[in-house]
Amino acid sequence: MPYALREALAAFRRTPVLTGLSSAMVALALFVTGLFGLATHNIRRAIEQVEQRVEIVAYIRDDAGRAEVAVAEDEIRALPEVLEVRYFSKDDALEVARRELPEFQEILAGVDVNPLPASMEIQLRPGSRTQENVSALVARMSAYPFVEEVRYGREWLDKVFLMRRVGAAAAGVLGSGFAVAGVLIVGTAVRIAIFARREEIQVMRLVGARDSFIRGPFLLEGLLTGLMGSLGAAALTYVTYVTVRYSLFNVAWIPGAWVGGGIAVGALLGVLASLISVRRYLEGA
Amino acid sequence: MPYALREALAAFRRTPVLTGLSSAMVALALFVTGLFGLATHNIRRAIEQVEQRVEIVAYIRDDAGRAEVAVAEDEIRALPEVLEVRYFSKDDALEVARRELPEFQEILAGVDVNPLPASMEIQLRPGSRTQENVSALVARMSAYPFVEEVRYGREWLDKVFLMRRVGAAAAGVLGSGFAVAGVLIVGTAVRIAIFARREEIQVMRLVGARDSFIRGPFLLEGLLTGLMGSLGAAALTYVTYVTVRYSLFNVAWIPGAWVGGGIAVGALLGVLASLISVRRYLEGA
Amino acid sequence: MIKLTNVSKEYPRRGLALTDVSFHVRKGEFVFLTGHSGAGKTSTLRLIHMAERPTSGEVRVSGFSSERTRDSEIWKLRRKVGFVFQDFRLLPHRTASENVAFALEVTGAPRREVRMRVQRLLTQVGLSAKAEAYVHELSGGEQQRVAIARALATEPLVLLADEPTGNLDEFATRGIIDLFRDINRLGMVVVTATHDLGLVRSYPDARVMEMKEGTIVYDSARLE
Amino acid sequence: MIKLTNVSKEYPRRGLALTDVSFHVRKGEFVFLTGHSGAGKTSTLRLIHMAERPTSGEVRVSGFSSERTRDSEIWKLRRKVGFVFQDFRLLPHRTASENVAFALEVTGAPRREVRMRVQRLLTQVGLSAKAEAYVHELSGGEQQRVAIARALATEPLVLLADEPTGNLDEFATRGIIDLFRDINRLGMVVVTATHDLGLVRSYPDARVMEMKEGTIVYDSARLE
Ligand SMILES: Nc1ncnc2c1ncn2[C@@H]1O[C@H](COP(=O)(O)OP(=O)(O)OP(=O)(O)O)[C@@H](O)[C@H]1O
Ligand SMILES: Nc1ncnc2c1ncn2[C@@H]1O[C@H](COP(=O)(O)OP(=O)(O)OP(=O)(O)O)[C@@H](O)[C@H]1O
Ligand SMILES: [Mg+2]
Ligand SMILES: [Mg+2]
Repeated sequence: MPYALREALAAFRRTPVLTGLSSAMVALALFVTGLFGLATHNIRRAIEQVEQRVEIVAYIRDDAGRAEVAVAEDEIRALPEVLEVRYFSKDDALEVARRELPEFQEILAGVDVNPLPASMEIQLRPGSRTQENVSALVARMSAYPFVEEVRYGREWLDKVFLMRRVGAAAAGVLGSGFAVAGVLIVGTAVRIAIFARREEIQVMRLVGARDSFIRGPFLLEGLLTGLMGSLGAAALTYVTYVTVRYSLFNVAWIPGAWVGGGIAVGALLGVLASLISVRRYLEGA
Repeated sequence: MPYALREALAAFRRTPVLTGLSSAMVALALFVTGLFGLATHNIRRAIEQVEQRVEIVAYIRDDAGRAEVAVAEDEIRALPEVLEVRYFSKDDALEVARRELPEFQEILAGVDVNPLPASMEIQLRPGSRTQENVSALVARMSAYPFVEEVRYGREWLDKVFLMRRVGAAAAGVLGSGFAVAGVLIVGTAVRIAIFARREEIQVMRLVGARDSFIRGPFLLEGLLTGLMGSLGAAALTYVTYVTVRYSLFNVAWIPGAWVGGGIAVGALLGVLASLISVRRYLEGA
Repeated sequence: MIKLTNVSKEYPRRGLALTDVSFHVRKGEFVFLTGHSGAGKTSTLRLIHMAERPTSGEVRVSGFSSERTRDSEIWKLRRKVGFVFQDFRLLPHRTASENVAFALEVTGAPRREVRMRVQRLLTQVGLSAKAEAYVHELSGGEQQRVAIARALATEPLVLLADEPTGNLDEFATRGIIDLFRDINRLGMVVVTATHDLGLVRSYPDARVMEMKEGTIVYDSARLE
Repeated sequence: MIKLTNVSKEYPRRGLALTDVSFHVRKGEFVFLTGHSGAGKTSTLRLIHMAERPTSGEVRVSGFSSERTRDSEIWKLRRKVGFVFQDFRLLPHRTASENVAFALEVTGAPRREVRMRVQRLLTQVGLSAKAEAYVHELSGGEQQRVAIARALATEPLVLLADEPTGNLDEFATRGIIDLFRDINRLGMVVVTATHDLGLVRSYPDARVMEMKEGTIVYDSARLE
């Protein structure tokens, strides 16, 4: 085993309190980020589910020919951003109205021609539910001569889009706040731990150690502290996830890439913080 | 100035790096909690705004006497949980329907008797918008002989209540996660700082200092570190709040009591962590 | 004043450091404790100071017994027993006078008195010029003298001095030991651990105890 | 080998610690540096070790000049100059042999060789039995001998020993100084700062330099 690694591992044996506390601190700092990741990921999923209901409804003139509508239906269905197109005849519409609008039942019963129009309902693909796509499709539909009016729940949809923007902004602000705080906490923890060992660093210099030789074990120690802390954070987050899932409500686990990224970041931070601190104490003595 | 305070202040002069890093750590840990508080408070406010729209609508028989309805209206208005009661006549209803349901315009135009019922809309007071209150009020309204049907947007309202529960649970889980992590980070930071001074503690004992005498300055130092950290956290949170408010979207500042509570908690934690650590090193030597 | 009865001390990984040590030092005595490096001098002094407890046997110091004194009461003993540590044990980041003052502040002495006493003590050990120097700004011998001044600060009944002149020149050494003698004449028991046999010889009326491998092999008081 | 030319050293808050010190120590010399506590012995050795830079004047050691050697190069000098620190400066939480081994590991010596050399060195200073004891488990004199073994580990060209026998008894002291003499005969320059005039007198062929208030007031080499 090379010297640096041997020494780095020995540090955990020599000052278990110090290295234990620092790893715990790293774990807690990243746990905060992990919790936030869990929350963000699930909020994002929830918004996506709401967005699924984005649909555009084109009301069709009573005098439109069924064939002409069917052609348009196929055209629309072929568009890359469209997920699904469904046709509702005038009878379908009456059925739905009867079921869903009981207060008009009497009126509708008393009328002998069906006053409701046929319609076409279009759903967009998950990645394509943007405001631009919706507007473009609405314009395209309106252009068909047999279309009387196009509706797409403008108000509601605008709210969903706003929600998405606010959500993204909030996640951005909170996320970067948490991330910065986490990074600084990790860095500070490692730096305090090295502060407690500054005299050792100075003795090493006095005995003829090159800076790179001294730095090696400390960097590795930072790496290990960061790594242990990140793994601890991942474990803590997972325990929280499982607890919430089985006792409160159904949440989804963070994507694996986030977890991996978080662990890598923790380890990297440990190294960086060590580097900064060790350099500081190498400049003395 | 008493000895303990003098010594505690001197610690900041003697080991500025150590005390600076610890305070910074406390600030960051509580900043995380502050950010979370900011988010929670604003989400809660948003849900409250949605809840404001909780209303119960009682449709009134066409054969009901206006006087009898007016009496009921006053009775309802007198209930403590009720904020407002508004009466809509049959004509008002027709007006609204014409405006808001264009696809039925033709039908409604063709009918010569107004098929829409009069109604009474009831809003609850902010604190009283619970599922129980709504159910009770619905039951009470249904009991009036002139009431044909009571509606209260059951589905939508259930969603709001669900949202509130989920929000509260999420805030609970995340909040306690963040709080626990914050508490532990603060504690660990102070403990590492005291670890770096454990030899000093032992020397003090060897020179004849009572434990309480040694503890005093360390507890005060913990208090000051916690206090400085909390104030730093409050400042960081406020800066974030101002930044978000002027560059992204309108958010509300956390209630003063939360801020005060957070600062008190930070200070208290500093003291507690010192207490635990100092005791630990007092047991040695 | 100090009485060790069949005291043994065993360290966890290292076996017996002291084996069956017994001696009695009475009020007013001036004792040199000698012996090779590793003989057990420091261990003996630490037992008297109750920084360690004996593995077996009893240590009694000025009414405190190692068997009955609770950890939380040891501070009372420490105020009666001054200790010049072999490795000084000064508080870092503090000045010479702050270090000496600390031993007095601990007892709740009023600040004015503390100031006066500290000044007098530093003058006695020849350091008045360095009162405001921080510990890391002092030479080895200067640090040692701060440690001596601190041990004397509370006017203890017993002074335990562990190699108190290892970093001092002959002249300063005589000054310090003469100071110890003077205070000893006022009643303070002094136990000085030292390797410096020349020093021991120059105080022929002092009691001398020699240790070897954790036992007392010679005690001039027992010959009388 | 060591040449100081008009060296002065001023500490920030404390004024001049050394004033216009000049001397030249040649290959093979054995030097005692004496002087009262605070005279400037440690300061002089630290300048030679380049742990401090002179405020004015030049220090030259084995081809390294205090004026030209960069901080990042000092490690090269340190491997040629062994230093026994007055306060030992051992690495805490490590055993005696780990401390000695460290000075060799630093140079990239193969592990087997390190092990063998460490064992030989500890035997030479009389500590082979304590090789696996942690620093805090060693007595004062034992720690000092670990520091000595470490300073000799790299077979330096120059040995700076600051009060290397302050915690050792007469017998151990002679053993250590004789060890220094033996290695000195093989070519190593030895500069020992000490207060122990008895020791100095017992090596009449050694060069003696005496310091007082930051200057060299006596140099036996200059009398010849
Ligand atoms: N904490 C400890 N753990 C284990 N062994 C110890 C401990 N302290 C001392 N020893 C051992 O006990 C023996 C006696 O040590 P002590 O410090 O009493 O010697 P000493 O007479 O003071 O020596 P010196 O003159 O070198 O200071 C030594 O062999 C030492 O290694
Ligand atoms: N870092 C420093 N800052 C300020 N003053 C210092 C510093 N180091 C040493 N001094 C002062 O310089 C003078 C010489 O110190 P030095 O350590 O060289 O003495 P010394 O001859 O080794 O004494 P001793 O025999 O007591 O070890 C002393 O008065 C000391 O207080
Ligand atoms: Mg000793
Ligand atoms: Mg010195």
